Amino acid sequence: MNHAVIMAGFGGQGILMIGNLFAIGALKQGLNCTFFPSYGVEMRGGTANCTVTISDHEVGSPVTSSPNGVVAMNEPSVAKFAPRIGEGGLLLINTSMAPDNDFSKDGVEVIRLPCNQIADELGNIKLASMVALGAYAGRCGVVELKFLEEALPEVLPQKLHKLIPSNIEALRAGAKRADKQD
Amino acid sequence: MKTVFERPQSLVDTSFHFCPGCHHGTIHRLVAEAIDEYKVRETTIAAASVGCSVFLYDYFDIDVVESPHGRAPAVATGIKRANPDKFVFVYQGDGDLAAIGTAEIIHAANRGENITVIFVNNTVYGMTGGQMAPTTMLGQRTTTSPYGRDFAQDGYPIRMTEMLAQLEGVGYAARVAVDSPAHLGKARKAIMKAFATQIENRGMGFVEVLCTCPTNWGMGPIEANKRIAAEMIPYFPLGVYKERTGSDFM
Amino acid sequence: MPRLTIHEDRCKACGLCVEFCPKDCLALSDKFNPQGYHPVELVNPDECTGCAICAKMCPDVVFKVEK
Amino acid sequence: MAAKTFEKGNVAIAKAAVAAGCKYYFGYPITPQSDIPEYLSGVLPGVGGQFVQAESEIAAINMLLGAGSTGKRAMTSSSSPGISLKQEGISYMAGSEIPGLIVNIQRSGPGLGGISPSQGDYFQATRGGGHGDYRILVLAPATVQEMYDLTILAFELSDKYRMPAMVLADAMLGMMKEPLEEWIPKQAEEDKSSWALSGAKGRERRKIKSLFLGDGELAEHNWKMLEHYREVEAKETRVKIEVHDDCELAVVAFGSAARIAKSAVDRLNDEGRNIGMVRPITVWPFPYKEIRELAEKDIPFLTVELNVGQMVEDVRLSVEGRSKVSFAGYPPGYLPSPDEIYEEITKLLDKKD
Repeated sequence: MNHAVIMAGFGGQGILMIGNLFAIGALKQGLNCTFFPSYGVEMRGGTANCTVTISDHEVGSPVTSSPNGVVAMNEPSVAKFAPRIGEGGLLLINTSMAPDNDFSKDGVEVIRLPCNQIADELGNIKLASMVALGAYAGRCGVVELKFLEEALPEVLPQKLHKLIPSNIEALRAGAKRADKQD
Repeated sequence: MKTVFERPQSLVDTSFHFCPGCHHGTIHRLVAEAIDEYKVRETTIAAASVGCSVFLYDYFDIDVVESPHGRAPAVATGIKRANPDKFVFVYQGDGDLAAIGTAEIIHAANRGENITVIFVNNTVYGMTGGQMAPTTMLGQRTTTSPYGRDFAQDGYPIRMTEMLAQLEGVGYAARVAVDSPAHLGKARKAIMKAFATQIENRGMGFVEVLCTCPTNWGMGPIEANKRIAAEMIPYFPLGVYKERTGSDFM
Repeated sequence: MPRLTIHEDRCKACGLCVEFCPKDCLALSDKFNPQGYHPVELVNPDECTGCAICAKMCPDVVFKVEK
Repeated sequence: MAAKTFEKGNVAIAKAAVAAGCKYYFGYPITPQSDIPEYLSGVLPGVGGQFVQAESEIAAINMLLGAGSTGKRAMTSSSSPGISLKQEGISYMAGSEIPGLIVNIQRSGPGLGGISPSQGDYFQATRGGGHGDYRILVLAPATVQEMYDLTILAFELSDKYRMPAMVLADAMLGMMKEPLEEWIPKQAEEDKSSWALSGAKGRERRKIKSLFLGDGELAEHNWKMLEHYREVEAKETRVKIEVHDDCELAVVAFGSAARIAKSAVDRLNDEGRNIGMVRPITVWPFPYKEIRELAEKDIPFLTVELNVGQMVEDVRLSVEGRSKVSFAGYPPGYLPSPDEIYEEITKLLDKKD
């Protein structure tokens, strides 16, 4: 098994955070993984993206031109990364930030989820990326949700640990809503 | 019978390679006297520089590491930071300290590195054959200022002591000369102070020594010696520019 | 009477000692030392006061002075 | 076994330095390696060490020269443009036989270039880089774990052979995170009291220098260094070879290029081909002998690099004309995907078939 996912969005949307969480969750599940962030100029206000590669053997390339999945938190991220998804892949589009996007590709499953609205309903708009990750993870099944929840204390800074329960709630809400889409 | 003057113990008993009348020998001796005076011979690590003074390691009975041109203050920083219990000094000429190594000396001074710096100013590049230095006097002819240094072309001679004295990290800064017995006495005292500054952890001790380069000046040793008072001192005034009296770092 | 020891082999005949001796006790000799210079010599020992100015001005540490 | 953490490659290097007992860091900030000084500026003061942010890379390498001359384990780190500035000091350290670690997290050049991963400094690293005729130890990690392991090894080899050592990685390896198992070296630090400067107490004074003007002195010094180099080549060459019988083609790549190439090779082998992989871990000393032995079995090679052709020259020197050496290079500023390397290999195999 080798699963590469690109997570992308605006800087400040928590992209690198969910990338890290997905990777550490995989580690906790006993899998190997790499996390490769975009960095530098892109960190200063533009787009942010990272590639997380998960494998049950040694991870080869930490970069990929044909990911198994994409988590696109905004419109430009769909445009840039979705066409690269390979056969049997999974795309999550945050429709709160890409409302009119109608991307489709043969052999690619698309989840459309208004992550910001869902987060808002949960009481914290900043949880949108957690909702997205919950939805993606729940659907692709590579990393079990419980390992993501276990990984939260390692990813969130100490001062945000009081928010762990609401982050768990967001992960679960995302997974549940993605499931309902069938 | 009492010994009034003899070769300092930390100066190796060998001939200097310097030209007749060159003041490097005099300054070497003064530094060696300070090493003896403060009994730091066995704890000293020096950073040699590039130029006529590169052979420092042949003349001092101490541990020495050679530095790339201009970098001695950085090398000394590395030595002193890793070995704060050692006595560390650098000995640099004007090409080394005031041209290629300007950044290194300014930032070592600004960091308040606890090292002692002996800066030899003879207004010329010695070892490479008398080219213009940053300290070359206006009008002075050198092999690369054949018409005499012109400020419009080459700028003015640089006054390092005044510059460095401005920096908070410098505990002691003085300019001295070795052209007369009276000046020599003051030079000796200044070098001792610069040593004491390091020993008392008061930041960089810096001494600029005005001296001759008879060969590249095209003068006899005595005539060259006279030039210091006649031409150099009026532009490079002697004196103590800074002296911290205690541990008054902010 | 002071004693002046001259390490002739080290002398490069720059003449600074001769120039600065307050009692004119020193002069460059006619002989050659191994470096090919006319080394300094004490020509007026009776006048020497052991002030050590010659030693201090000498760049080559040629002198030892006792008194 | 210690628990694994999920760590950035740059941080793995910094942690390894501390584990190796390095207490002195001198450096100047530059992307994409600033995690190293950032981490060490926090940790070193607490272990009785010193962190100095120098005014330039030139000053930093000379601080390393100074600390190294006193036998203290010390390091500097930078990225390509900064490593160029350090070449002067590296040459002096090599000539003066002063150990010390230099980390190069390569970015794209030439000039200011960009901050993306690159292997454009291979020649500079393995041919000495500065003036004169010298070599330094160059270790090329390909995983975050190796960033840690090879940093410790670099310190040990540097001390052992009194040569500067370089960890040659790049922006990909520096910025990516992977599981890391930290460990503390058991091997005691080399005793340097026989040569290091410590003050001439109870012994003859010491000079550490690279200037030798006496008749024949410099040549003698350089012959001695050459003997060292030969010893290092014989004893310290490290390479990972995964080549099976009847191998159709062996891909040669180091560092991040090896990571990307490995995915392509795995895919081809999954499809039933027999493709080998040769990954130099030390790029100086280079595994000439090991590659030549493969060439003697008539295995052709494809060298993959994130530059327009540097290590491939060493591969060609290794095979000495015995077998074909092809090249797939990607210029600084471009990061290939495993698919592109897959295509390159397939093209070669098609030509052969």
